Amino acid sequence: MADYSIPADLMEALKNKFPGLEIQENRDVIVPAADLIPFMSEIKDNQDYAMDFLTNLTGADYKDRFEMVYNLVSMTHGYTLMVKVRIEDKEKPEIPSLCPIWGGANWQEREIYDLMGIVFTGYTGHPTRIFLDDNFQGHPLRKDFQWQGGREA
Amino acid sequence: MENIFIGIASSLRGFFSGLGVPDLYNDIIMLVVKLVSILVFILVNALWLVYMERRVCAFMQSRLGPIHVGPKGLLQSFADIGKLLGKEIILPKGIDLVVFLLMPVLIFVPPLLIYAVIPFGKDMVAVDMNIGVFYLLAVASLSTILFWAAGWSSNNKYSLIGGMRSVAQMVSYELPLILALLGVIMLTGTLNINQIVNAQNGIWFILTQPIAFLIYFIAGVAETNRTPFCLVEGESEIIAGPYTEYSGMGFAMFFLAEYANVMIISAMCTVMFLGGWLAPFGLDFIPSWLWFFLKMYVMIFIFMWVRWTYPRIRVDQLMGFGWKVLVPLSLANIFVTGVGMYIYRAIGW
Amino acid sequence: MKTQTYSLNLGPQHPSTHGVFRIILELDGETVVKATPVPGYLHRGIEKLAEARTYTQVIPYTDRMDYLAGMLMNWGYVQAVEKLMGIEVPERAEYIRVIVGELSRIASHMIATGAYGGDIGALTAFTYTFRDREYCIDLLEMVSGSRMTFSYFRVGGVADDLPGEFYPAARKFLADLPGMCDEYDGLITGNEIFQARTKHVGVITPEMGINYSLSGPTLRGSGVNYDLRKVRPYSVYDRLNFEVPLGKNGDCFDRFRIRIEEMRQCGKIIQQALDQIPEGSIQAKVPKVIKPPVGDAYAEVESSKGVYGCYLVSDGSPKPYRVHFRRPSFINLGYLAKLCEGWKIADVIAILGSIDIVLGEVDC
Amino acid sequence: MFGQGLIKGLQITWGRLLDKKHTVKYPYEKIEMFPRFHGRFELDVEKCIACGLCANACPNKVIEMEKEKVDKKQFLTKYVMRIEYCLFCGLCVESCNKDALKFTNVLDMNQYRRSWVRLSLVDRPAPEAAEEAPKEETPAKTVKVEAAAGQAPVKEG
Repeated sequence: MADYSIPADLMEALKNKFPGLEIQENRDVIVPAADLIPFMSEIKDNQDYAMDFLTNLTGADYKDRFEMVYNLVSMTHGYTLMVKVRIEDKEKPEIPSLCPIWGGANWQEREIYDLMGIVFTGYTGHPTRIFLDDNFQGHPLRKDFQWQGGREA
Repeated sequence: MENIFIGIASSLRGFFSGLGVPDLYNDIIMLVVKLVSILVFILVNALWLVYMERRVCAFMQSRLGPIHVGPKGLLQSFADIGKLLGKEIILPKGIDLVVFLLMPVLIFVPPLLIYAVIPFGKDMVAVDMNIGVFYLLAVASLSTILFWAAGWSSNNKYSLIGGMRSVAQMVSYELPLILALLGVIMLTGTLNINQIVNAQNGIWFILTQPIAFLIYFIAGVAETNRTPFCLVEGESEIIAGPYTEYSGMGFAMFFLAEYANVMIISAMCTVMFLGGWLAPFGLDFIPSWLWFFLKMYVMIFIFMWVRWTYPRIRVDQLMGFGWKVLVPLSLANIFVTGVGMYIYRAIGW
Repeated sequence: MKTQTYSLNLGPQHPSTHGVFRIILELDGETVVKATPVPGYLHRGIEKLAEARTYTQVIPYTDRMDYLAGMLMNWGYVQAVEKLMGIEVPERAEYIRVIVGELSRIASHMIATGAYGGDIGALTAFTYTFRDREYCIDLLEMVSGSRMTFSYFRVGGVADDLPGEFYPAARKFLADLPGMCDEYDGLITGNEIFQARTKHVGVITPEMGINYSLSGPTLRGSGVNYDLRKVRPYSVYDRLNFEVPLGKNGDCFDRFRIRIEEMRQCGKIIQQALDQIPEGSIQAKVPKVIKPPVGDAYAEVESSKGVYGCYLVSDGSPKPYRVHFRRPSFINLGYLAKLCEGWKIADVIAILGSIDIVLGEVDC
Repeated sequence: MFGQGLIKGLQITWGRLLDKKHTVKYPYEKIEMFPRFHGRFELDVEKCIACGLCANACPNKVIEMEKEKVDKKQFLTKYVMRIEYCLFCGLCVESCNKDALKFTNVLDMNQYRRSWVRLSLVDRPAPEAAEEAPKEETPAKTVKVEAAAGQAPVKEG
């Protein structure tokens, strides 16, 4: 399979700009939550990267943390990049919303809020539930979510 | 064959006068008989048209259509009506009960009134009226009020939108419809339908007034709310327009009324442009009423053909087309007809 | 005169929301002032269900997302598992995947085309496409045994080899395909009323399309050349010669037209794949119990609706720790609210239809 | 020219009006499904060793089986598929090592009641001793014949 990740020198430049950046061996990037907005703005607006397409936005619930996953694509250069953000606070997970940067983040963030309960801040009236009923209690994709019922009940 | 219906009528009249019924009452009885037979004719035809529409549509769509009930599925519409009769009439909350229930009943009144003046064959007209065309146009627009009232009383936004669309559509398409017929009336100089038919003895008006025919056809499609002007029903947008809340027989009445209206527009078309019951090419051995039905059914088929081919236009395009294209075009047609007639007379053929 | 807007609930049960989907329209007469899409009526929690099943057992659930292009849904998921495990898929299996995937794409586009005709009011187009789709589905049934929810892909290959009767049948279908497309073009695309309804309606600019993460024909209608099969070729697409149809104006008409063009291209792809398909194994060496190493992977395929991605996290057990599907229909819908503003009710239907959503996929 | 598309459309529908029809009169005429079709299940009890792989492979816990140990061999006494939950994915058939569980291309499995949909492929008592086993083959066979004939055994109710 061909390699579409960002070249090493550009990665290096990013690393210098954002010291908190952690580059994994498969070139996924782990960004501190505080740096998320500046980092995303940088790789979107800097024409060296031009990561203008937010393909995928999701999250995962681990034992000790939540992890947000962003998949970015550059339309001009063809680079792809997976950005991860760790949210250590399991009780009240919060992360800045990407809606001001990408319109496409809106629904995906609402989905993650709905199913995983990660609160996206910094965007008015956001997020709200998208799939489940507004009165629904809990967030089903969390590992501690328990649901009673179904056909066996 | 030619005089079969007239024969039945006169023998009936003779039967009643034989019983000693006075002439005045006899006339009234005959009128009632004629109207009842027209009502039966409308209903039977509407049922048949439902079947025909489904069959034609199915054939055009490479399907078989109804084939199960009766031979070739001929009794399908009866089965449908039977089913619909057995259904509960659902009354939604907040409806205007009287209007809601009255509309499906009244919906057959305008077609019935119109059929009174349509000549189905030579001397086969219930009421031979001097101002037939005028009467016809006046009565034909009544059904819009019924649609609108049905939509209004349903207490449903879709119904309301449909009702409003129906009014808007009628207002903008009644005008070109009438203006198109004006060309014919100018040529004949009469409003009597029988005389208009007779005037086409030499040449049908579709040949002398092709533009008027086209305008009439388009406006007629719009009047009957059929694709591409089926905005009133607009099933992919506003569910079923004014009929959304109707169930059971209420819905069936609207459904059948649509076909009654299609028949009227086709019958009008036949009378005004296709020579009515006149036989073309001297094929007189076929009875006149058969010619009338033949021509009417050709028109109905074209209606169906168009319906199952074209998509629906949008409401603002509908208005624009009506007012910006059809009305000026029909006015131009009247102008050209007038000038043509003047030249025609001046040359003195 | 005092006027006021009113709200209209379009859906969840509505003939042309393509399933259980609701749009709350704030209307001024017939003009839309504000549109609020409300998905979620078909949410089954497939992502959660997947966590309780083994890797293979997830496959049947994936084709319940976009049930019109089930093969492609299988493909995206299976590819993510393979990426996670580092499995090399045998060449023949890759070709089979391309063939069935493209057939699935044709089937899906046929529905999109026909349903769009139905939305605009031309119901005959709807039956024509469904009629032709049956022949396409026949081929897929021949291969996989099912007509819609195929579950044909397996980790490392496919479930079964192509049957012998498939080849002549497929070639016959491919020979008929251009004629079918011509028929749709003649009946719908060329129709002036249809063009009046769809041209310059619901225009998506390329910038907004990219900003809102749109993909598939919805994005390509705006002229953005983003087709994963070309941009980041997976499987054997780099060996196949085809074009990516692009729109110019980004209106409903372009989005619609592109699908018909894509069907023609799909035909070309299948033709080449049938010519090139090598003999060999259809299944890579995969352990009986699939246990990917700890880690995560994200893989994408170009589905009929757009970029379909699968994000997979493994904790080393036989069951996936977390599965996320990037469903193109869902993300394409994110732009709907903005797109509908200022148009008539009829246009809302036209715009929604042109995005071509499948609610099973939107709600997942 | 304006109107060309309109006329072309009319031509196409007119052509189809007289063309071959693509549907069949369904309950009287049926289209044969392809051999691989995922239709009604069929279990060859002779081959089945009651290993339970199919029940394990099922993503939706459709298969319910009961077995008893007779002469050190597993004897299948009950095999019920809760078809109402079945995805027809074929993972159970694929998992069967003995080729005992198979799809037929029988299409109609529709029933009037949801509970009747349940497909009972084997329902028989366990034999007391080894020599009685051949006797028990008969009921199993009738079940199979019933299934093939397209009538769901509706004992479950």
